[in-house]
Amino acid sequence: MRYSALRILREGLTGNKGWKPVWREPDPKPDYDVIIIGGGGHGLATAYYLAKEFGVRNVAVLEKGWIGSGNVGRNTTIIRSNYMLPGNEHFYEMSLKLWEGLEQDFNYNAMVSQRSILNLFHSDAQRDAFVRRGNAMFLAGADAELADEAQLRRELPFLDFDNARFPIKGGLYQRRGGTVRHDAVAWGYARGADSRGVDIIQNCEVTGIDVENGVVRGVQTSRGPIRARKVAMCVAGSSGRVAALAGMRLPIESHVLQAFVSEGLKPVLPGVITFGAGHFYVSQSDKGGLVFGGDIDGYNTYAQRGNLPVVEDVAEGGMAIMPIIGRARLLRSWGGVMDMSMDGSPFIDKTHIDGLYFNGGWCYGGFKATPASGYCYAHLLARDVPHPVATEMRLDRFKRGHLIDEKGQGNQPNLH
Amino acid sequence: MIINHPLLGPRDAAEFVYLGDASLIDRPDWQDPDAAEKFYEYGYLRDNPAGQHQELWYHEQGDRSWLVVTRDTLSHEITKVELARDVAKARGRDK
Amino acid sequence: MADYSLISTPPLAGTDLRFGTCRITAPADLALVSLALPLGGEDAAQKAIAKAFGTALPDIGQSAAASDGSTTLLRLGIDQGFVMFTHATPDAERVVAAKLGGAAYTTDQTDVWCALDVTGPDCRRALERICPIDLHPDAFTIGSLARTTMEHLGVIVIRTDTDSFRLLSASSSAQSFLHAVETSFANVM
Amino acid sequence: MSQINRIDGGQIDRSKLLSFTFNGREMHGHPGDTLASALLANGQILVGRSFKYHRPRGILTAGSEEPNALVQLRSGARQEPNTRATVTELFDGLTATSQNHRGPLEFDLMAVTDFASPFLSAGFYYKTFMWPRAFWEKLYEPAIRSSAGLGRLSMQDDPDHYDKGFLHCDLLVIGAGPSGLAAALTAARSGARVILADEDFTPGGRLNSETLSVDNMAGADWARMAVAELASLPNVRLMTRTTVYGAYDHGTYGALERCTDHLADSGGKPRQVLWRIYSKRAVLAAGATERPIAFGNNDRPGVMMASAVRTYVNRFGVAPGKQVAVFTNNDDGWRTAADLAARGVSVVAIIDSRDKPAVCDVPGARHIRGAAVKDTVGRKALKSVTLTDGQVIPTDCLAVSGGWNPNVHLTCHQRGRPNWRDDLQAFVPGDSLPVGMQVAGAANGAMTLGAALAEGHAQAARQLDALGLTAKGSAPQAEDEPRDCAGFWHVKESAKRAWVDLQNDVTVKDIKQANREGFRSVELLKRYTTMGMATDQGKTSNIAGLAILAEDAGKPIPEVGTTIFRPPYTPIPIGALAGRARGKDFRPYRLTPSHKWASENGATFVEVGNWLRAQWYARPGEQGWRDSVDREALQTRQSVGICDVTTLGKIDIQGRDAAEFLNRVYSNAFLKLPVGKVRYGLMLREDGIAYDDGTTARMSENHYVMTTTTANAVLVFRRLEFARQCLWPGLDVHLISTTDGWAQFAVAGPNARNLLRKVVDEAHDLSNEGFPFMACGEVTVCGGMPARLFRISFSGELAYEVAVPARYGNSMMDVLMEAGREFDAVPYGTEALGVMRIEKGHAAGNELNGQTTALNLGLGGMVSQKKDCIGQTLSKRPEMNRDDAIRLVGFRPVDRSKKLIAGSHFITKGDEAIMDNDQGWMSSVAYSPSLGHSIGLGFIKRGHERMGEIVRAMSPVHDTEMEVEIVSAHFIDPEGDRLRG
Repeated sequence: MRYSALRILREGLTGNKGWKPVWREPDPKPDYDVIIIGGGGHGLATAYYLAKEFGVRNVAVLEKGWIGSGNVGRNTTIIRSNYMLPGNEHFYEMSLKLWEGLEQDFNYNAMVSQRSILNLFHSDAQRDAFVRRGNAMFLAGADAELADEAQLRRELPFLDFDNARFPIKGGLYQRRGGTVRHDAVAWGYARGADSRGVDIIQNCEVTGIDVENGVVRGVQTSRGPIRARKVAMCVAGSSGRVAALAGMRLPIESHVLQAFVSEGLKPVLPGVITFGAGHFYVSQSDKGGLVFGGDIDGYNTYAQRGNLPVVEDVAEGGMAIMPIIGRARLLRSWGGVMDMSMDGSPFIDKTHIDGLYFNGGWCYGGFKATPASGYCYAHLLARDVPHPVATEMRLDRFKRGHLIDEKGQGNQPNLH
Repeated sequence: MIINHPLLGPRDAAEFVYLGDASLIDRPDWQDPDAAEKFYEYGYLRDNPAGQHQELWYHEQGDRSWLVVTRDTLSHEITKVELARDVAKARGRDK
Repeated sequence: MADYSLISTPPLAGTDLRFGTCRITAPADLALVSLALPLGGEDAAQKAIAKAFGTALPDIGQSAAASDGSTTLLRLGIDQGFVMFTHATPDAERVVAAKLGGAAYTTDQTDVWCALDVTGPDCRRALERICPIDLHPDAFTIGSLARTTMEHLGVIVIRTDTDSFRLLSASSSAQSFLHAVETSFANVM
Repeated sequence: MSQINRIDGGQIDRSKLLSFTFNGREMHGHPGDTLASALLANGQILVGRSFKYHRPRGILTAGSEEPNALVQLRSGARQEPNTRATVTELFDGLTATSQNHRGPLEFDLMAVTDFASPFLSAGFYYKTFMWPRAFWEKLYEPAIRSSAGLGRLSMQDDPDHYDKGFLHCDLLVIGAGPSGLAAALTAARSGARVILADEDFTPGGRLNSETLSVDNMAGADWARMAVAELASLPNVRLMTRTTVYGAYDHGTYGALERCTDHLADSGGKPRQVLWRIYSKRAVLAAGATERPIAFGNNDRPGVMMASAVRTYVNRFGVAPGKQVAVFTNNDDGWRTAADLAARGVSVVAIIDSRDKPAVCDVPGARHIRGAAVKDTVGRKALKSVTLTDGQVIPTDCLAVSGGWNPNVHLTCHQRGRPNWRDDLQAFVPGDSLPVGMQVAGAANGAMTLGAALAEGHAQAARQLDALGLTAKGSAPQAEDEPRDCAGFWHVKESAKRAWVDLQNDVTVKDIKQANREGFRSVELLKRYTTMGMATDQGKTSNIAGLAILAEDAGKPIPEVGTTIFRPPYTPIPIGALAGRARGKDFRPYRLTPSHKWASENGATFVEVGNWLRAQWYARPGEQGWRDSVDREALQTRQSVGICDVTTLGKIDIQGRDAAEFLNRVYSNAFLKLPVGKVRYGLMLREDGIAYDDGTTARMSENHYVMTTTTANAVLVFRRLEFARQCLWPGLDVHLISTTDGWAQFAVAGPNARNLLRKVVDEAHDLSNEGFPFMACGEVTVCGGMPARLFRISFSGELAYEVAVPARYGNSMMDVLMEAGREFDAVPYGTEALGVMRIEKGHAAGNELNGQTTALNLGLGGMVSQKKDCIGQTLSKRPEMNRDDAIRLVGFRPVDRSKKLIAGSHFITKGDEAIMDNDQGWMSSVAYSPSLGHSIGLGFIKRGHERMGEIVRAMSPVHDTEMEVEIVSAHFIDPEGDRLRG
């Protein structure tokens, strides 16, 4: 069923009774060409691109709960490609370009809204680092704009310019950055994959990975065994648990990132704003809620919840940068489990087991990567070679000493 | 979270700084023939269990002791708190 | 050589604030010297300390007055304590080192810290606004101490009497520290 | 008398009249009123508009679960959007306005959306607004955004201030209703330290709204007595206006106390206090929330919760209607009818969905059995209801009771899931409660007063037992009222839209459509329809919504499950969560010892971490900062300059094994550093990346003083403690920070020795032989003042650092300047310091950025291969030692008049300017007054082999590029003659 204004009109006039399921609810078949473990944004995107771009349609996406129940359903919806290092920037810029055409591509309005992202800086050293970053973005074909304090005063008069502990000296914009209605991304990809023959199987937990003589044969699930030529892990947040089924230790720790939304307000913020001297970033959803967050809690956890110190730290950052939000109320807080990798950058790679693939380590930045991650993972699964923009996202890079460490924090995941 | 410090009693985890898996105590020998591999595993690979986890916390806003905390990463329940120096010594790091 | 002389200007000198029946003052000429117990030499150090001050280095989280009452020993960690006494000249470390004869490592901490004495019946109600430690008299008896954090500042809090506390914090952030303590009293009084 | 709906009775103080305005209309109420009760008293039925369809909305509830009656409270900078009228205490002078409408509340222009509702069904926006692509951001989205949202921020800084605090207790009792009061009394009488917190301004919970008796007294009187007893006990802290909003790990709870919100003026005190409560045990006695029933046009103003109607009548002395009808599926709804009748309010009918006899006798009311309301009439105020059998009943207030949902929220904050109880037709707390928590009363499914009181007592006794205390006293006594309830969620006969989420306009049809489209998990339902995502977090809608989903999907309710309950229980102002940390108080300031001197001598300060440092010292006549900085750098190189360098971290290291320890934490050798000498040291992270650099001085055999960079002082200390305690606990080494203890000054320049000669006491030999480069020692200055002297140089000049106890630091700055007068000594700030270090090619924060190795920095030789040190092994990994690795070198513009830009990227001449050809970047730049042009440090591939090459330095963010020449990073005195002189 193609979605359009006309379709809405027709359905509206007939009591909205003609809408069809957005995806089927098939039972698992005995075997597939590719099994994707994880029905989150990345897994569904992988299935979508496998079917659409690489002609691989005998695919199952196995989801333990409901689709989109992982981090695609609990992030702060930001998209951007303001990275600096070659191993990252091409990839994220490809992702941003895919976002820009996504809705027409999969005929679903995910509300891709390029209302800009701004990273504030507060010292000369931070400015220098942002200039370096902005220039790297340009060299990779992305957009960047350096704004001085005077420009920001004009554009964002509500920031605390005059009484701030760490004065705002300027910022780096990426005007093409912005936000996307996160759940809709999962639904749009699911719909697109399903319509191309992919089986999306919810409430199907993978409990084992079958390996014979170093070759993957399929998976054991809560709905019985399923055979497959290739098995693709795509479970960021639970990577440690799923990889353990194949006996793998990963350069990843699981951490919780809390996120927050305020009550609905009439428009306050034009785009995404990130506070460089505190731990705070914020945007406003189309519904009017201020969506904000900060640092991860910082300790290993698989519990999708955090603790008070970080809640307060984030609010402090918010009040320090924009004291107009003092009387806005926090409505809801939640936590998502992050695959925090050892250099803050992800993995899209084969494993030491033939036919078993790994996609994870997205830290708190996986949402914006969804289209490119799906595309590149599909490329790897279909052709067994990495996509040109994802050649560095290898599991063995630490052994080789090739780090993709944007923040320069080293092998301590909770600092990335 | 509350960490029941073995010397000071219960303290808010906000007083502490977290480092990571207590395997970081087991720094390999630089002269081991497999030193490169062992340091790579030491530095980069983690069990990252969903369950009992031994981990290092530093009481920075307190007595400056490093602790090994045994905590469940699913429930956050803490079952044991030890001084890291005692753990390190017990693991033979007395040199 | 020209005659130059240096004038002492400790950061909180002269502080004397009143909030109802409560008072915030900065003790004058407070000297602090840290003690570190040598590994393997803990017993010898303890003996030397007991001999020098007439009292043993107390348990962690406790303070003890020296036999002559002029000095207080604070036990901050497993191998660390502070000697706190009134002493105007900048040689406190030498004074303590001389008493211990090398049995413990000593470091002058006088200028690392600034101090505030807070007294009065509403002290606890005010400190409740910044101090995460339970200062209930049953939980934090006279002589108890704790090193913790208040308003992003490291602080050592010592109960000196039923309604009296001494607070030590880093000297460089003395003004922010005073502001934090003062605001707490202003907010509850 | 404007309070047309005021009746006798209630807990309001009629002796005082309070004035307030709603949408500019002046009204009156009394102390004890909420804004909602006062609005009702004044006959204001229409109070707001819904989110999506802008439907007229009236007051639904009398508590914090209110979805409809949201107002903008106060005005000016204190304007507070989305404020629930139902929990806003009335004060004299209160102003409130309705929100989310264009034009007057009564004639909202946006109400046209209601007519388009067939086309705005669940998820309609995902299916359209896609063409043409550019229209989304330019047209559709702005339109959606401006009509979305509810209230408005003032866009001014919040003028109020907030505080935080920490509380400790044996037992935290959450909720001061009957079970909470019973629990608190039992615990308090037993000597436990008790905190009793309640969100209301009058403790008592439902006792204040009911006509039930406890211990043979009126319930409200009993509550007052209990509160008085608790207030008299020293071991009890009674906190009203305090919402415990979140249950966190290990017995930690978040609570918000509203201190001055009920006052016209805060009197300068904090508006609210955010408490972190550390409890050994907790009893959750949060009560229950009555739920509506969905039927056609059930959203009209005048349709209210039955319990709320009872509250307004009993507690506030307000009759929400003149001819009230009751629609119920349970016995409790009958009490509303009975109470109203007893107070003389006319009850026209009791419509009970169950076909069972009357629960009690209600004079004047028709009992209509086995029927339901299927539609209502009255756009801005209810006029009549239509029943399933077609009969129309005129009424201006329909009291609806769909049963009660226990407030299980806090039991689920740690991911516990509630259990379904068929007998209650409700979810009750599950088996996995937060550690230390027990639940009592209605929150636990004890739905009658007698049971709630008994359970409050029993749960307190259980917790006391766990605390090692013995419970004293017995449970207060009350009768158990009838409480039968049917599972009846919506009226199937309704053809009209039936609302489930009143604020977000989610109807039964939307839920059915979501199910049809495959959004069958309750979480997907929520996300697709937005049910339960409004400001009330679905307190009145979620359970009904999932029950309807279950019915539509043919599943039992427990199989559908609930969405996740997340903190906060009720919304918390962001200002309160931040507390005092805003503006200048966001983080503490650290001041250098010479701060006062600097501020009196023209310094401009800069934030360096938490430190404020002098950036430069302007002199009269200087046109800009460059004038000052150039002068300071030049004068230092020509004569002598003085800089407060106290901010560098100082760590006192003592112990028999201190040398061995240093040898393991620094990459270069430290075992053989003689006493009286300083050595430059490089520290790596264990992953082989350069971490920090500084100097360490050996003061005596077992005593070292280490300096770190300002930025890393705390981090290096932490890492050293890790090495000491976790890696090598067998070493005798002790660490203590002395950063703040010593005021340390760099005295640099050809006249540095001459200047210091005047300050350092004569006994000390400062000659080049007596105190050579890299010497250190304890000295005295100014006639006996103990000091430390280090002959180290960051500027590349003959230089010393001299340290005195910090309390003498301000005076020391004075003395040094006075002694330097004959040399025209200058104080210099961080800018000149930076200029001089770039001139000397020293790496600083921009180079030690956590991404660079010793090799990259040109310090590869400092990583000893003869010993172990932190980072040694991993620094040898192949890709960190590539031939084409970046190297730190110097740069100068080919056109010397040009200004280099830090952050520029290098492209080899002739190559296309794309990332694949990126050769490196410029890390630091400065104008060198000594050289008369701009200079820079930067990393470029194989830089050390490319001296003299000209490359492009590109800064597209500045829309500029220039040619630069690769040169040695040592711009000045490359041989280092000056610093050894």
